[in-house]
Amino acid sequence: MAVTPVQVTGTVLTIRRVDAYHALTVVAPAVADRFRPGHFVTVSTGGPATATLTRRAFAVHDVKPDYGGTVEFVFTVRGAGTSWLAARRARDTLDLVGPLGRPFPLPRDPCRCVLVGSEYGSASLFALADVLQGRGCRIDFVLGAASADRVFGALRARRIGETTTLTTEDGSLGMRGQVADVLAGVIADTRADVVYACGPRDMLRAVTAVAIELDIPAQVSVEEAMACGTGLCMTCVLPVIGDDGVTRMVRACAEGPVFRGERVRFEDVGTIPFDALGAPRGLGGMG
Amino acid sequence: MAVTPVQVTGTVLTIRRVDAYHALTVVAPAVADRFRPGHFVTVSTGGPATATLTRRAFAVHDVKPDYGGTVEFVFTVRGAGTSWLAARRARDTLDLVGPLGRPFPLPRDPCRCVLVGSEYGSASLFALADVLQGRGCRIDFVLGAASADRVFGALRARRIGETTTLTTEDGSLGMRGQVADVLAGVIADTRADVVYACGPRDMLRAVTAVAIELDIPAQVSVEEAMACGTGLCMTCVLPVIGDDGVTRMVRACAEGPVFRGERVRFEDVGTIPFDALGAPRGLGGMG
Amino acid sequence: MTTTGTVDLRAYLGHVELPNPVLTASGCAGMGRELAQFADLTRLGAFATRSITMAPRAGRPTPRMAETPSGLLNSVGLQGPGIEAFLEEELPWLAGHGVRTIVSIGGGSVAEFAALARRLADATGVTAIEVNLSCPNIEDRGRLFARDGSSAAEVVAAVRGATRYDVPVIAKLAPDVADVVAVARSCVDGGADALSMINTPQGMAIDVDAMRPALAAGSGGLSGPAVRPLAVRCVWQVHAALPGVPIIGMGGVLTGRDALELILAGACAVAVGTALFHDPNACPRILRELEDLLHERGFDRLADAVGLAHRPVLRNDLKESSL
Amino acid sequence: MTTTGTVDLRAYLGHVELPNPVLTASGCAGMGRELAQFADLTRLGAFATRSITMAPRAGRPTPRMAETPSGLLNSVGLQGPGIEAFLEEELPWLAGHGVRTIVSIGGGSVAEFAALARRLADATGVTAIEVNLSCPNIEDRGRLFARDGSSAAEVVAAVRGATRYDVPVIAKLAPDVADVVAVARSCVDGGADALSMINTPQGMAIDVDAMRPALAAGSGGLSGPAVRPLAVRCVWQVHAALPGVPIIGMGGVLTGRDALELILAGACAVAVGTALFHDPNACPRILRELEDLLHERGFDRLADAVGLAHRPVLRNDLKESSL
Ligand SMILES: Cc1cc2nc3c(=O)[nH]c(=O)nc-3n(C[C@H](O)[C@H](O)[C@H](O)COP(=O)(O)OP(=O)(O)OC[C@H]3O[C@@H](n4cnc5c(N)ncnc54)[C@H](O)[C@@H]3O)c2cc1C
Ligand SMILES: Cc1cc2nc3c(=O)[nH]c(=O)nc-3n(C[C@H](O)[C@H](O)[C@H](O)COP(=O)(O)OP(=O)(O)OC[C@H]3O[C@@H](n4cnc5c(N)ncnc54)[C@H](O)[C@@H]3O)c2cc1C
Ligand SMILES: Cc1cc2nc3c(=O)[nH]c(=O)nc-3n(C[C@H](O)[C@H](O)[C@H](O)COP(=O)(O)O)c2cc1C
Ligand SMILES: Cc1cc2nc3c(=O)[nH]c(=O)nc-3n(C[C@H](O)[C@H](O)[C@H](O)COP(=O)(O)O)c2cc1C
Ligand code: FES
Ligand code: FES
Repeated sequence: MAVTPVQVTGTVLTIRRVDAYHALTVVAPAVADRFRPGHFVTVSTGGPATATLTRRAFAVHDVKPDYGGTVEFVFTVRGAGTSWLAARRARDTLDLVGPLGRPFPLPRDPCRCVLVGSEYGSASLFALADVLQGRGCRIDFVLGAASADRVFGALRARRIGETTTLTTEDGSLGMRGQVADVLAGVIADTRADVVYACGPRDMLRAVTAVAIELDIPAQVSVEEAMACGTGLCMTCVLPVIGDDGVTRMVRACAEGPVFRGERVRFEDVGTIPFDALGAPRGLGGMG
Repeated sequence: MAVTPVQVTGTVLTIRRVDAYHALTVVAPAVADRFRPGHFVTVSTGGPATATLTRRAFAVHDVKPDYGGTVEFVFTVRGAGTSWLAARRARDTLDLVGPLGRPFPLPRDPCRCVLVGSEYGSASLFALADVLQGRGCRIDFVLGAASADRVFGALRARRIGETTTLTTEDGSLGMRGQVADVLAGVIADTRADVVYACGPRDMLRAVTAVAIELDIPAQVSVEEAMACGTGLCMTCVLPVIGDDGVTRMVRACAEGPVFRGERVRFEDVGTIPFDALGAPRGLGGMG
Repeated sequence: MTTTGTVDLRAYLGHVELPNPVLTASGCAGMGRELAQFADLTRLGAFATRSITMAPRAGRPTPRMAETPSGLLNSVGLQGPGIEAFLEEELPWLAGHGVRTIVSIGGGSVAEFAALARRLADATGVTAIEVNLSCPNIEDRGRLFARDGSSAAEVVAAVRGATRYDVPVIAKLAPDVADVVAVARSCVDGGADALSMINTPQGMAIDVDAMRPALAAGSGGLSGPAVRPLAVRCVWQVHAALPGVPIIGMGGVLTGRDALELILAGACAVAVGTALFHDPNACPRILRELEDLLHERGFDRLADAVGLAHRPVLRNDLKESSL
Repeated sequence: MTTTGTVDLRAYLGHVELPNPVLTASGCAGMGRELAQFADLTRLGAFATRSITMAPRAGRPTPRMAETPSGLLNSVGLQGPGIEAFLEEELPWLAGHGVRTIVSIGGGSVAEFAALARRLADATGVTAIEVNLSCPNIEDRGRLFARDGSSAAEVVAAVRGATRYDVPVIAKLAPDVADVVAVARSCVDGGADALSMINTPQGMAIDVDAMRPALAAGSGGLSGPAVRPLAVRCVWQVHAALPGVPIIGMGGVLTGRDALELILAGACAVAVGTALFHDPNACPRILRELEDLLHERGFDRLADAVGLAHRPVLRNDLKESSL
């Protein structure tokens, strides 16, 4: 199932503003070749002698065959690493590792899919939509954000999707509110078989709740703070219920980032649930 | 005597290769205004979130009136900081502090001056030569380096100086050997009144020895590892004999970098001479 | 007395009120004159001198510094002209310019520390005395006072005894001990009015070209942002154990955010050291940034932010902070 | 057995010969399979497992990591499936792939460490056992074994006693103690065949937006280049005091130069931790760089470089190094 990731030094082809975001395209054939929708990449930031050692993770937005294979991701500037990234220019080089993580699982047979994205989380849905459409699936989009300039990919969604529903918290585009508020209606209208979602944790929790309510599966792509992205460090864990019913602290980067929504114990993220495998008994802590 | 240094964010005007060196010109009117020959500047390297905290010191090569005032320095790539600097491009910004240090003292009356430079040390001699010529002094140059591509400023020296003597250790340009080897001859030929020198420590020591031998003063500009360049940290000290005959550990950045050669105890750099003020007595060390 | 007005930035070291919490760290701001070229020293919360010793000291041989990732190793070795010259030339200059001055002192024995304090007792212009406990105790085979609670307490008691009641005595601690809280407690029991932390932990670098230690002295003190996590941890632990004791936090403060980090951990004032080498204008900039950050977070008074990260975690906060 | 041929890179941990000195650091290389995607594990000097505990452990809550300048704070808390699952699934995989494996163990009491060692005694594929002394001693109010020479020695003695004579026992030390040499000496007296250092000193970061500790656990271990000067200092001090004891140096090694720094200070092997998060190909790269550096400096054998920076300073060297 898992593809083998590679580490490459890619050349930046373009970097451009897209509303509130930056979209960076880098030449990386070996990563593009192995890509499946839902994969992410990590980049090293700060250049040689960097003080920001941990790699930054970004969902892959698009791969294209140009120059042997390019990878594009879309990002928002948050701290030191993304500020540095935003200052890259064409022809600069970038140290890239990928593709990483468990991609979105695909349905065997054609079915009706609602793709839900919030903020830059929408970015990883378009490659998925292409593959799903190739398999004869019907696609409907629900995209949202805090404000109009933070809704990513609305135009492309309108081109691909049967329907596209937009939400903003300030009402500057589409419906006022959050994606989960409109989701039940979309699922009902489209008689959807499955939901795919990518966005902040609270959004994924709400989307999962709607899917559970309407009794369809949700495949959600989580975003947890990651120090390595490659499964080495064990910092990105969250409580997930296994096939055997046992809750384990599993790695978002290796076992995820895509999980079955109902398996993720969203309420308990940030804790060790008392019934998780290896949860502390009593007060003795170690290490 | 001392000018007040300023900290400015300057825009890089040009950066170009000059033989083995890089010459970087930055717009910094407030620094250019205050400049006197022998001053140096320090730059912050690595950008925001840098891991290389200490500023890098460079002798000022030239100031020009363009754009309100520009400052140029010439450097060789050594480690992380200078590698970063070499990757700057026109329109990048640079955090600059200067002018710093004690400049070259100027003779009151016209006299005959030999200016001796080794490697990039030559860079700080040309602004000095201009001022000395303005005061009616005769200028002769002795410039040297390990190899031809590392001799800085030979053409300009030929234009300005009455004579210019070049040396290289590999014999690829001028005489084979070091600047000090030919200095006695040049001083004798030109009947020089004073020597000005800038370069590595061993070269300054040898130049000073020649000047002492021939009984003329030498003004030497030293290069010691500096953590601040502004007199705060006390890391750049070397043993220098004061007017009162007492040896003190004085700061190369604040009391120097230009010293009377015969006052610098070159043999004892890297030690605390037993007769220095405050030298440890016996074995008790502290702090 | 605040800089731009909206937040009450006053900080208190025992009885002494400082107009703002941004100080210089001992040994990192020269004699004052050098820094005065860049920043108005009277706008500092206070200026800390390098550690003053009894006799003149030439310090250690060079190289005295090595850059390390996000850090700096130094082995200056308390170079300075000794207390007499300090009292004759440097302190009067600072006092004459209206600079609030924390005099740091360094000695090799309890008696020497006490003598330094006595010599300072009738000097004008001493806002507080900081006891640099990272000095080797010549009576204990060179073990640092900071590594041994009981001799640290003895030094503090001796200095406290020799110092005027209205001049606070600050004990300066190092992080490379097994239990910084125990040392802090000893110092407070010994009479310290405030604590400052951290002094530099001992580190080392090898020059792989010369294949020798990069510093002539072998090892040196590590400072700069690299050590900030150690400083935050020390401030946090000591504030948790001794919430009533004023703490001057230091170690790798480069920005207002870094200063706020130490304040939220429990420091009531913050000192800036290595950052001054990188940016001689660091102190006023950090103060400005800190004030803005406090203002943005709705604080009227700096004092309300001190130690705030210790407040009990509510389920709600967890959610908030996880966004 | 060297990589590209010109320098004899063999390293020795007691009786065990390793083909080269570049190892992974415990807890930083997963179970092996993850890293094997990038680098051939059989080309490592050795692979160190995360610290294996008796029972399965879920570890600490998240956030478990915070980036700091040139460093990383972590509070993973020894998450793992426990020794039984390790022996059933992980060790056989490593052994089956021909990976030289250093098994790190973590316990809360002397008895637990001993039990872990006994459980490993008849397992195949254990090249050495590393005792993670940065575990809280539940019988001493949670004081870390690494902070207390005598309980560290007890643990080491118990593990040594339960382990086959031909499997070296390595004691892993932490830098945040008053006297690392004293702890090292206790461990060697307790029977340690080798020492590894440094484990992560305790640090902390505050999230100034949430105004809370950045890690759910409060404090965490600081790793990465930020701590390298502490690692070099510990290796230097311990090698000076115990020149015959093999040391595995670790702490902030990112490049061959960093590895050489620890080797010149006295380490005979070097482990790579946090660098693997930054560059999953770090180990083979570092080995290549190290070999080139040794070759450039005229070494035929790695062993000749170990501790070389300790050689007495001659006047001539001083001049050389000042160029
Ligand atoms: C699987 C995955 C996919 C992602 N995809 C995208 C994307 O497509 N577009 C986008 O803009 N962002 C994405 N993120 C978030 C992105 O990784 C962070 O915004 C980025 O790491 C912040 O780095 P910084 O240097 O700007 O912030 P800093 O605050 O300086 O980062 C400090 C440290 O915290 C980590 N960190 C901080 N915020 C986050 C976060 N939200 N998630 C994970 N790690 C964090 C950083 O990686 C770094 O280690 C993704 C995260 C994950 C885990
Ligand atoms: C007064 C003065 C004037 C100088 N003028 C010039 C000049 O005109 N052109 C030029 O190329 N170089 C000059 N230098 C040397 C220059 O400062 C160093 O080459 C530079 O700092 C090396 O930085 P790095 O990051 O490349 O090396 P690194 O080895 O990474 O530097 C590490 C640390 O050591 C210090 N350092 C390393 N080498 C030297 C050195 N030779 N002198 C002082 N500090 C050092 C750095 O400042 C830094 O703090 C001058 C130095 C001084 C003190
Ligand atoms: C060059 C230098 C000299 C120092 N001298 C002293 C000193 O004389 N007395 C003292 O108590 N601390 C001294 N320190 C320690 C600093 O005051 C401060 O505690 C430490 O550097 C951590 O803060 P920073 O990271 O902001 O520099 C010195 C630090 C440096 C870098
Ligand atoms: C995420 C993480 C997990 C770690 N887990 C362990 C562990 O289980 N056992 C152990 O002895 N050390 C552990 N360490 C410490 C490392 O083995 C190493 O001693 C330390 O990180 C310093 O090396 P570095 O700077 O190369 O990472 C861990 C370090 C990190 C960063
Ligand atoms: S980020 Fe390191 S294991 Fe997931
Ligand atoms: S470099 Fe800091 S005092 Fe000279």
